[in-house]
Amino acid sequence: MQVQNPFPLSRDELLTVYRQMRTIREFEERLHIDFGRGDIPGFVHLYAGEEATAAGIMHHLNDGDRIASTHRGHGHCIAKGVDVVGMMKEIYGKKGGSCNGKGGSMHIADLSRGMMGANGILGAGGPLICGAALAAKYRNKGEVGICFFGDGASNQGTILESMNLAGVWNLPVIFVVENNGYAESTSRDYGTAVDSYVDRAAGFGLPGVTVDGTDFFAVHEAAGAVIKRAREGGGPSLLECKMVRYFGHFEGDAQTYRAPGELDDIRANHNCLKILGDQLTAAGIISQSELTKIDEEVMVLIEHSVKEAKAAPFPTLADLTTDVYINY
Amino acid sequence: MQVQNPFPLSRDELLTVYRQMRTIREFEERLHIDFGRGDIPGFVHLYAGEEATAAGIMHHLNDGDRIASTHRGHGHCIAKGVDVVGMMKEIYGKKGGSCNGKGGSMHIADLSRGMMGANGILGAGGPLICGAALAAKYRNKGEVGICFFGDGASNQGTILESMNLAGVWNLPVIFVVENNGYAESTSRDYGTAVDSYVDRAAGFGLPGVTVDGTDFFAVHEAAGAVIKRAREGGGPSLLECKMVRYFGHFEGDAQTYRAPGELDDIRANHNCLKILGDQLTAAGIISQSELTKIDEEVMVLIEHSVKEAKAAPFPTLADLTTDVYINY
Amino acid sequence: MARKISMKQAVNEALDQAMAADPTVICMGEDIVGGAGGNGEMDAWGGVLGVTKGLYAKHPKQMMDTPLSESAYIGAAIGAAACGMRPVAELMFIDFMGVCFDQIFNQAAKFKYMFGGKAETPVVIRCMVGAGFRAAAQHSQMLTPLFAHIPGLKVVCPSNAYDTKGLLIQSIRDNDPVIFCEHKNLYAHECEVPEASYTIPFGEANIVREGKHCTIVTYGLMVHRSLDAAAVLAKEGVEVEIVDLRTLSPLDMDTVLESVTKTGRLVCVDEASPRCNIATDISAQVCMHAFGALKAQIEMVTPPHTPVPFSPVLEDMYIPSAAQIATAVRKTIKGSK
Amino acid sequence: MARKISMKQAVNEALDQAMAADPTVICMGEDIVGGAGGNGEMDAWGGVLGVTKGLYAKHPKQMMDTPLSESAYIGAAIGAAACGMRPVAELMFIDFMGVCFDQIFNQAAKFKYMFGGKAETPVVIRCMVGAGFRAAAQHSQMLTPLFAHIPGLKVVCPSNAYDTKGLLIQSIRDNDPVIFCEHKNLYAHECEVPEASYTIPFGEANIVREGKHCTIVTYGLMVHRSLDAAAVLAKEGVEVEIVDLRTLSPLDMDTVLESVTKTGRLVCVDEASPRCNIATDISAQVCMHAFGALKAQIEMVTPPHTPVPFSPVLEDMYIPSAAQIATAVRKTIKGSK
Ligand SMILES: Cc1ncc(C[n+]2csc(CCOP(=O)(O)OP(=O)(O)O)c2C)c(N)n1
Ligand SMILES: Cc1ncc(C[n+]2csc(CCOP(=O)(O)OP(=O)(O)O)c2C)c(N)n1
Ligand SMILES: [Mg+2]
Ligand SMILES: [Mg+2]
Repeated sequence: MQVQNPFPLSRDELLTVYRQMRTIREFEERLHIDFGRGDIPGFVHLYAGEEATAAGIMHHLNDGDRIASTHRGHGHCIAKGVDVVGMMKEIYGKKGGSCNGKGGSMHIADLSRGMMGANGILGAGGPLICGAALAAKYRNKGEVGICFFGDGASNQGTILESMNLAGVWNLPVIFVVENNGYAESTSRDYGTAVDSYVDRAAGFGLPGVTVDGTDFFAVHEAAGAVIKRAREGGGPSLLECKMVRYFGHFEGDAQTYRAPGELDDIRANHNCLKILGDQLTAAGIISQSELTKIDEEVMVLIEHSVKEAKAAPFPTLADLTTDVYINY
Repeated sequence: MQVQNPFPLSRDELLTVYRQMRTIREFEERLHIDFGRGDIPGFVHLYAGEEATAAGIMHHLNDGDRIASTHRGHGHCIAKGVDVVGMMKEIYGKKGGSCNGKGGSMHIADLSRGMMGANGILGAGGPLICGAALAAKYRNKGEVGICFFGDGASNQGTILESMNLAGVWNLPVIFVVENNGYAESTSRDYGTAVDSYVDRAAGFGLPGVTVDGTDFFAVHEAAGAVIKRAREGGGPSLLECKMVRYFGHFEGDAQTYRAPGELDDIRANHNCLKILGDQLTAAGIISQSELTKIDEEVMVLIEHSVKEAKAAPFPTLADLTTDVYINY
Repeated sequence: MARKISMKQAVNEALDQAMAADPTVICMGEDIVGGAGGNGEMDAWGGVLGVTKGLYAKHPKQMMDTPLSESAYIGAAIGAAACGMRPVAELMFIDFMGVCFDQIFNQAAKFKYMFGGKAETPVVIRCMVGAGFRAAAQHSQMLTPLFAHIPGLKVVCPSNAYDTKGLLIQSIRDNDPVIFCEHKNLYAHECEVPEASYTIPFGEANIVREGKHCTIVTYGLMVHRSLDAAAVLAKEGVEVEIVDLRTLSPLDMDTVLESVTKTGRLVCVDEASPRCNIATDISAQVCMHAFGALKAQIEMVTPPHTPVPFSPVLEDMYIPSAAQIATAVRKTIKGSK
Repeated sequence: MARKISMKQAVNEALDQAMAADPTVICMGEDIVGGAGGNGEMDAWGGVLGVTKGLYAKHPKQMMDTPLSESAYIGAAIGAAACGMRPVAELMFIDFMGVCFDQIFNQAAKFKYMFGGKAETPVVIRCMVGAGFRAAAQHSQMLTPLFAHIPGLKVVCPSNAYDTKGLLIQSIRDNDPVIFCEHKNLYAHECEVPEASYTIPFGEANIVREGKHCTIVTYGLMVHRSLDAAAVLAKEGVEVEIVDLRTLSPLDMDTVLESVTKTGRLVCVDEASPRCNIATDISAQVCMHAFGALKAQIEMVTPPHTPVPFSPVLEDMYIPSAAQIATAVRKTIKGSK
């Protein structure tokens, strides 16, 4: 018996999306473990819990569409098609990593996939994506730019100025607020003086919409509309995705600022992967065993990436002083 | 026969306000002439045409209330009680000027009068006034801070961040947009992506109100309400004053970006001094001859200030290296 | 004074004592308390590395968390300073100066001069500096030269817990704007520190090791690398004198010149990028004012002219090492006029 | 090439020719066109001092006015550069760098390195520098050292119209981020400039006067003050060699070292504040790499460690004068080992 697909994506696409979200999840869960073991140097900010937003938006994009990411960039990278093994090598500081070990977790980029870089400076992606969108306007092929930023970063002057600039120049940019309720340990409600990001957007003449960022289909639909609008010359808009973060702000954060039980509730009731899996199986178009098979394949991929990362050589003295300039 | 005073200010206060506005006007008209003669060095931005806003707001303030001003600061200074002779000397770069000749037109300050400085950096006053207001909160005497900025500067990150900060800390700050329609030669409508500053304010959770900045009584009333609110702990708000600028962006600007006839219309129909004078005489509480007498006295004061400024000595080599640090 | 505490604790204690002594001292920064607006613990963080932990409990009115808007709150600290407060604002990493530099260098630094002397801006801006934390290009910079360049600013960069406490209390009492640089790789470093409040004056360098063959001028973490180098050199019979500048603006050139006059040789060690840095500054001033005393070329030891790399192996090569410093000393000792 | 044009015209012509040659070259800045959104003339300003006047008429699609948001549009220029354009963004006065420095030093400058070599950011940031315009403390700074300090940036500061045109076209064609500094007090200065497009390579200093007794190393307006000093000194029998650096990063140390090796004496002249500036940089490098050639101390001539004062009399005392330069030369000539 043929089951009707109630979703706006084909069965294959749905499997791909699920795989992508699971890949992000496993990538992050694994980093969490390996960081705890002391294998991983530096500051590491994990995207686990927020996968539906990256996947829901990136499903609409091609390599010619640019994204500017944040300090919490692994999910954006994977959803934008950056090679997972290269990423893992990068996080381990190895040669052959996405940035040859020079950037690390906070600076993974792949311009060939339209990924303009994770960024260690809050809000810095706002101006940069305006530039990408301006270039797109000159090329006139309907490409768009997406600027990701957190609820905390929403109060950086760069983001605010960029919303105005995007309006003034009518740029094909989507400002995506990833509202996970916290900036480090500080509640969103403390740091942001306005309740609704839709009002914030209106202050710059931008249409805004809020969605449940843990619901892939909600994000996918809302993003589809604003991206279509931007591609057609309708200009910038803002998309707020309400979401949850599974791990601490960075690895090592004990999260004592959360209410008792908050994390348990998040993992039990706001697990975007489980939500998607349930939606797919409930509709009867994908079976649990198919999902489990994907889960297993992803585990293999992540295990492989860690092995590769550990085996890869470190950069050498010769690498220290290259890549500063194109010529000098 | 006793005439009823229909205004919220006493007759004496009204005379003082008129004198203040006339002083600003004559100060600026005179600078315009003297700049044309080559007497005055540097960049000079004149406030003529915008007097009602400075006067309408400053009438509510005491020395303990702080203002942060702009590059176009002469009017704010005079309305806040800064000595006119000291100002003129400063603009001439002379010893005994408000800043002993070290600051010039763009940096006149008098902290003893709560005037925290004209500022050569657009938007820089936003953060500074938040600090002044924070200090006021600690002192707990009901003092407020006023941040002046232009329609152009309204798009600086510093101003935008400050609106949010003022909201987060519930600071007694009024953000005053002096909307004269232009930033240098660029129309407000080009540079600011939102139509209404009330919407802009709402984007930061701030109440906002727009008034005719050329009508002293309109400004006075609106400012009174938001200042009272701030004094009583009600927090920040935004006040947009729509106004006109008589002279070029700075002296030397030919204003070819204006529509033909625009300036004539401004001077004929949007002259805030004439509007105030007409309101006062029409109400019958002050006669035209009284106003004319004030006009004449102001002329004498300005003439005097110019004479003093020209006669004052220049600073000397010894002054060059003082006042950098308190001790070093 | 047998008590040893870490540099991290020294910062905490200095802030604690300064706030206790003066209610106009207020601290502000991102998550310097932590947990604001939430339903969990307050004081949940005490700063990103826990440096200010516990201060909120003692001084709840003087500890303020901020939105993530450095321009606004650093500028607010400056504005409050001009209105009678003594704010200590934390710029988490000095690398973030790019989003708020105007308030520091065009406002705070210039008020007094622009206003003809009629302003005081007693603000302190605390920030973490330096490499070695595997924090990559945007969280590992030294950047002290950018601030030392600016007239009107004072710049402090201590190398140990004792200096940290005394210099931070002095910074807070000082009436000029101060950039207070804390090396994140020295936070754990311990030494003896008096419990009572004390100050160390600005512009007084510290000779941390006496010697007669060569002077090393440095500051911050590089003091320790230089000491390591000196220990190696001593075995070769080379006695190095090490000057820890402590404050980079004002600068104690008297001590530097005196030492170079004695030793005749100079190595300047700076963790900042090589161009227009503190090392070039000291070299140039010595070459101008004590040229006659120089027996050989002045050597500089700095990182290469590159951003700070992430990979631990690269970062370790990036940061000047004791070996590089020792090599530089040997070079100038071999050198002659 | 008998045609003389001003430095202002040279900038205009370079932009004109670069835009004509390459449609990916776009210019953006505040009022660089002027009149946008209004009912009067378009192209009403052509920049605050009229430097870009007329370019809009010729290249309407390549000339963009911006809101007053330096972070946003300078950053947009950088982002566009990373996506295939060659933007030339105008930061009206270099003094405004404080509101947008992050985009320049943490983004543009570091992309290539942080991303492991896989990025190009061919952006040019044009800005006015320098004192003498009676524009006071926030519109008169040099600030070149702050940019030269940063690995990943190139910094150019021409002293005449010929160099301006060639270096600006080179800056636009260059694939790294370039800070292009135009001295506002040189805009009116004229010299012979070819009409056709040409480039001057980076890292090649120019010997603007040959001499054998002392080398002066400088750039920008100070080249002219140094020439004036040289003319006075020549009457005293002192022949000065003047090296105009032209690009501050990269730096042509070969030419500097060669000249100092020949003359044995060095004066560094810099209009930037004295601490950690270009003068200290050159002095230190010479003292390290050509110590043996030095016959006397290196002198530096800079303004005092103060903000730029407004009053014309003070500002004139602030800016290094030909007399001060001549005095410095005489001092080093009298000096000895
Ligand atoms: C300009 C700047 N200020 C401060 C920081 C330090 N910092 C890094 S992440 C972070 C919190 C960000 O919160 P949010 O924007 O909500 O993103 P989330 O971490 O929740 O994804 C802070 C304060 C920074 N990296 N850059
Ligand atoms: C950060 C910064 N950018 C640019 C400038 C140059 N500038 C000075 S005034 C001005 C226009 C300001 O327009 P607006 O804010 O509307 O004030 P108005 O001049 O109309 O009073 C500009 C661009 C500056 N001083 N500071
Ligand atoms: Mg968040
Ligand atoms: Mg305006």
